[in-house]
Amino acid sequence: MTQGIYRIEYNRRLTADVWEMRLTGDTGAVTAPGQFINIKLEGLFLRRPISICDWDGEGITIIYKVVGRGTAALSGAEPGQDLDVLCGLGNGFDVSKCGERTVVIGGGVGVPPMYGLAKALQKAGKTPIAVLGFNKKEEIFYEDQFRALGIETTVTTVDGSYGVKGFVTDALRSSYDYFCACGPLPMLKAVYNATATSGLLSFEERMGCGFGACMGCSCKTKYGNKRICKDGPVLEKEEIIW
Amino acid sequence: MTQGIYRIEYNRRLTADVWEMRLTGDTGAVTAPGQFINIKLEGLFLRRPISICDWDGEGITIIYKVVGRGTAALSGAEPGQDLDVLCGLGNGFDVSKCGERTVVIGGGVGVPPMYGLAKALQKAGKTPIAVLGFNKKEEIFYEDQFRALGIETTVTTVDGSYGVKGFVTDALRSSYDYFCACGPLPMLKAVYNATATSGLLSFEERMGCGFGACMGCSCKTKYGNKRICKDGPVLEKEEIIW
Amino acid sequence: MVDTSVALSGIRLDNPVIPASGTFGYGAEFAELYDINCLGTFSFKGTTLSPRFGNPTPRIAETPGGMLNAVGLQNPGVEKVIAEELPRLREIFRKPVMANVSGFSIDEYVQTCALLDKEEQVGWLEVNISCPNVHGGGMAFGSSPEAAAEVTRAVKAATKKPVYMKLSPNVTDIAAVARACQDAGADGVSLINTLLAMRIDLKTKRPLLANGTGGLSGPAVFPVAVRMVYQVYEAVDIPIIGMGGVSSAEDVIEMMLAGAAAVEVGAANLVSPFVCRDIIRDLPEAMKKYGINSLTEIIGGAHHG
Amino acid sequence: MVDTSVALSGIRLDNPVIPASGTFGYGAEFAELYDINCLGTFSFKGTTLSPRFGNPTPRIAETPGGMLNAVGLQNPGVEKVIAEELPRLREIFRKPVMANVSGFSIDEYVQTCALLDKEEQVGWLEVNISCPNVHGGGMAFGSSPEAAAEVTRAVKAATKKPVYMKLSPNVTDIAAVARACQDAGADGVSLINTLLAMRIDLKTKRPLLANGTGGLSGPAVFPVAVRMVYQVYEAVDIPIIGMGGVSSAEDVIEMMLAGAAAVEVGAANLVSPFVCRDIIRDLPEAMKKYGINSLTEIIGGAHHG
Ligand SMILES: Cc1cc2nc3c(=O)[nH]c(=O)nc-3n(C[C@H](O)[C@H](O)[C@H](O)COP(=O)(O)OP(=O)(O)OC[C@H]3O[C@@H](n4cnc5c(N)ncnc54)[C@H](O)[C@@H]3O)c2cc1C
Ligand SMILES: Cc1cc2nc3c(=O)[nH]c(=O)nc-3n(C[C@H](O)[C@H](O)[C@H](O)COP(=O)(O)OP(=O)(O)OC[C@H]3O[C@@H](n4cnc5c(N)ncnc54)[C@H](O)[C@@H]3O)c2cc1C
Ligand SMILES: Cc1cc2nc3c(=O)[nH]c(=O)nc-3n(C[C@H](O)[C@H](O)[C@H](O)COP(=O)(O)O)c2cc1C
Ligand SMILES: Cc1cc2nc3c(=O)[nH]c(=O)nc-3n(C[C@H](O)[C@H](O)[C@H](O)COP(=O)(O)O)c2cc1C
Ligand code: FES
Ligand code: FES
Repeated sequence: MTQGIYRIEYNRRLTADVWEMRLTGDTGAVTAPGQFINIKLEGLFLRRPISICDWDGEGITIIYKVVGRGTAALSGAEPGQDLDVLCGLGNGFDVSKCGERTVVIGGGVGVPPMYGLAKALQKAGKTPIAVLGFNKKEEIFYEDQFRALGIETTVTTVDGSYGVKGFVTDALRSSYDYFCACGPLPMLKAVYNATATSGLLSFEERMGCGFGACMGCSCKTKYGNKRICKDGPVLEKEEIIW
Repeated sequence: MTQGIYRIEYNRRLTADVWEMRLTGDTGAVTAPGQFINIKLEGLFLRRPISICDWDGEGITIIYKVVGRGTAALSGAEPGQDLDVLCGLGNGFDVSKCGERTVVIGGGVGVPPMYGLAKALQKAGKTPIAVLGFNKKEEIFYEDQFRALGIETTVTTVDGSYGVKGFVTDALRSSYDYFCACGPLPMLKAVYNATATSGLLSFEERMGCGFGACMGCSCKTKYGNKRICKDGPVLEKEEIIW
Repeated sequence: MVDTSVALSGIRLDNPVIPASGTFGYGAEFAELYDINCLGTFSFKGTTLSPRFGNPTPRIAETPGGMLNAVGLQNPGVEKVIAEELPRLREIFRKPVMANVSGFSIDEYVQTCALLDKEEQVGWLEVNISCPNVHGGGMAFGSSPEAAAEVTRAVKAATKKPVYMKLSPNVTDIAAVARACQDAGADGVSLINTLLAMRIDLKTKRPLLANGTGGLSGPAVFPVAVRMVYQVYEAVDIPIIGMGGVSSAEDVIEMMLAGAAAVEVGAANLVSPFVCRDIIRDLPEAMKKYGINSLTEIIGGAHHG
Repeated sequence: MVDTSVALSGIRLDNPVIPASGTFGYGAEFAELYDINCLGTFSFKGTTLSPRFGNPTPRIAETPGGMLNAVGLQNPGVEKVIAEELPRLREIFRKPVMANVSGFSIDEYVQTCALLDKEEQVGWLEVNISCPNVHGGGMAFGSSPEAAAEVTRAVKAATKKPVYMKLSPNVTDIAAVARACQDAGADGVSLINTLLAMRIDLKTKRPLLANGTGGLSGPAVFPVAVRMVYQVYEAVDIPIIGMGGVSSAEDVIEMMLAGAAAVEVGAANLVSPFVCRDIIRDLPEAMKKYGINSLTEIIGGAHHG
């Protein structure tokens, strides 16, 4: 983990309430897709954790949904502005555990980390496929970016206004040998139940620190107590107690 | 009093720690020189009271010294930035009470309101004279602006590095028929004791609201209890209990 | 159409928003800014039997997310309030007002309340047994259930108006004090007053306030206030007026979910003079956002289910 | 050259800056970030006789100028701390560490302290009788002078290490509790623990924390902490470790002027992981700014003159 000042390169709206932001700064601490950053915002005490969607030597892309004061403030930030960020938090997805044909499953703002993961899987010589779930057509983002990677991509919408009608689990048709998932808890549970293979799931929890110091985000697993922020956010399917 | 958003037109350093800021916005609530504004700053709870140095139909000039977190933040504010301001606070100097040859006495950051007062006295057809006190040459500001009004202006410095050596009271030589003073408490006391005429003195106090609601700034006078923020900051020499 | 009205001891308020005692004077300063008849009501400056200048200055200090005050109950005394302030108030406010009363002995509380009892304009008495800024009185009464009950009983015997006892947060068990007030006949309780606090001036190396300590209020205390309202709601059946750090329509809703039947807004008035008007304006939209049709229905809502 | 060193019960600290229990784990997370040997010492995560998972999540909430936590003393239990954490700590920290201990009965406190008493690396025991986040223990001991004295006496009998009793701010008279601890043999007192507080989620209309209430800490509580340290300083002659909202070198100085012999930094570590290192770096300049040559000399400075 590092603490640093990151400059906003752009901050643009993807859908009604989802934004994409590019931050320029040191990415040396990023070691795996699915890690996250923790952002300090003026006037708010706790930092706000947001997954790394994509990164390179110069900076980081994040995608966030406006849900409260912090994300609202973030959406109002201007290019050129500096943000105090803790970077490279969490374990992230272990690409070496993934199969040749891993399905990456994202739901809503669980989609962003799947993009960086898909790229990392390709880089490791694997052939990921993607299932991206949204509520409705207007809320879809990043489908084109996944397709641009040359990845087989299925989009689901709950109301059927685009792609496959239903949930991500309704689109797990192609054969796959491993899965990685990030999204709301009900989605993770459904994926957990619908998948036959091993896999990795990324969790959310309210955080005090984001780097393992406060025990604010603990959960019980079959392998013992874990801190979502440091020992997670990615857990193995086999260790989850459901 | 009005609450409004004011845009910073410029914010420039006058001396090592004194700044001049011009704010554009509604000045309809300003009724007299010596009134003040109360500025909201991000991350600080209480507003910061600063005297109006000068004003016209388009905006306000203030001069402030950096002494703590609020004034430090103010000095970092950029042109184009907006400030939430309560405008037109306090009674200000009653020009109609002043004599034909009123000496306006300012000490340090007590100088700014004297500038607006001098202009108002001239506008009312009177011939003010000015005594401006500073610690040393490097801390002097606004001497030229007073002279540009065509006003007889004496500058004092405690260390004698410029103008008359000593305190403002050492420069009360020209004849005058009334005085108005603003500056640190010891200066006000000295002026109170050194002057033979009637006069008006402007006071400072730590404020909760700045508009008379909280009783945070009360003082006892011969005319009864007064709130520095609403019944002051300007008091008559005759009512002061010293 | 959402319903923002609530009731306090049989008197209907258009909305639960009440400027808190000591931050709204006797209304005049705010009536210059907006029509204060939009308020549910307001609680006027803490009034005592005799006139008081209060503490020496500085009386105010800034703190992270809040402020300290050590005004020390400056007020013109109950007789002048009745003779001068209330007639002036009649011109600007046509609703029943909440009369905030302080004292240094039970007898003083009783005499002051008895005088205010005769004033038609007074809807409720809010009896402050929790002021941390005056020595030898105020907070001491609010620090033990027995003393609080004693004041309550004495005041109740002196007035027919509904009596709300204003409680101190500087206690181990505020619910016990509230229960004692209820058992002694209080019609309601008001909480919280300020938290006893201090700042030290690094330049002088002495306490910043002339009084040494002062009372902390503002957003910083909000979660403490919510907790105390929540605890008191479980302990009593009389209405609770909740306060402490409230600055937005959302805060009002949170306080009511905790158990407040109405909500006072204090320090926020000092830095945002239009805040109460704005909260009242924002309430209907905030209610819609959270699926609330009637504010009365959500009182104590966080306890159910 | 200014002198930042202070002493706690005969053990010299290079500076008064001590990360507070529960915000610094057993040091490992921060040792990855900077050399933690720059610290005066640190107080490790509240340790109990048996391992504890603590409360269900959510355990954390944001508040204006601060945060709530209801971790509920998650820790691996004293035996594992001694067997695994202390040997690991030896690799990264060569100073005496402060062992923070909690319990649910006097017997538990005693057993845990007796085990830690044997550890050379432990410089002081900080006995937490003030955790608001566990039921049937913790805070109850800190809520009355008698109970606090009882724990103190029992623990003192079980250890030769200096014992600092960590006090709860959720009491009417913290000075009385501190005095009772002193009279029962405590070598010092630590204050404040968190203020009992609550947030309610407007969406679910239920308390935000799974535990209902949580403990408020961070800058919001700073002036309450300063006041309590000031009051306790007048009541006792043993050293006080002051804490609550400290986030800067200036805050450290203010706490020491109020009466603290050393200062803990809690919540600030969570949002600014380098804050303790930075405070230690900034202290000499801040001391010069306010004309302070030796920190030891300013302890309780606000009381004189
Ligand atoms: C590891 C991790 C990765 C995340 N990645 C993303 C992402 O890529 N894109 C995205 O849109 N969101 C992501 N989230 C959720 C995001 O952190 C919250 O939406 C955000 O913190 C809300 O802040 P707010 O101030 O707008 O909301 P408020 O509700 O005002 O926040 C109040 C407090 O609750 C916390 N909080 C609220 N919702 C959540 C939540 N769902 N999870 C954790 N804490 C929460 C906030 O951090 C803050 O401390 C992630 C969360 C975690 C834990
Ligand atoms: C009516 C009035 C007019 C003023 N006009 C000017 C002016 O024209 N130029 C100028 O430089 N200064 C002026 N001051 C003083 C100015 O208000 C303070 O210097 C400023 O508030 C300090 O804020 P800070 O955050 O930098 O300092 P901090 O010390 O961090 O402030 C902490 C708190 O103390 C208050 N405070 C600190 N010093 C003073 C003070 N001297 N008077 C009142 N409150 C104080 C602050 O407002 C704040 O609430 C005036 C004060 C008053 C009351
Ligand atoms: C400047 C000031 C003066 C106050 N005076 C009184 C008072 O006279 N009587 C009283 O009962 N409470 C008084 N209070 C307490 C408030 O009414 C309220 O209980 C407290 O400030 C908490 O609310 P807040 O956080 O919204 O300010 C005063 C508070 C402030 C800030
Ligand atoms: C996440 C968290 C966990 C805590 N755990 C403990 C603990 O285990 N033992 C203890 O004595 N205090 C604990 N505390 C209290 C702190 O040590 C400290 O007393 C309090 O937070 C006030 O300091 P602060 O405002 O600097 O955080 C905890 C505080 C926080 C924020
Ligand atoms: S958030 Fe602090 S340990 Fe995970
Ligand atoms: S500052 Fe509030 S009355 Fe003067």
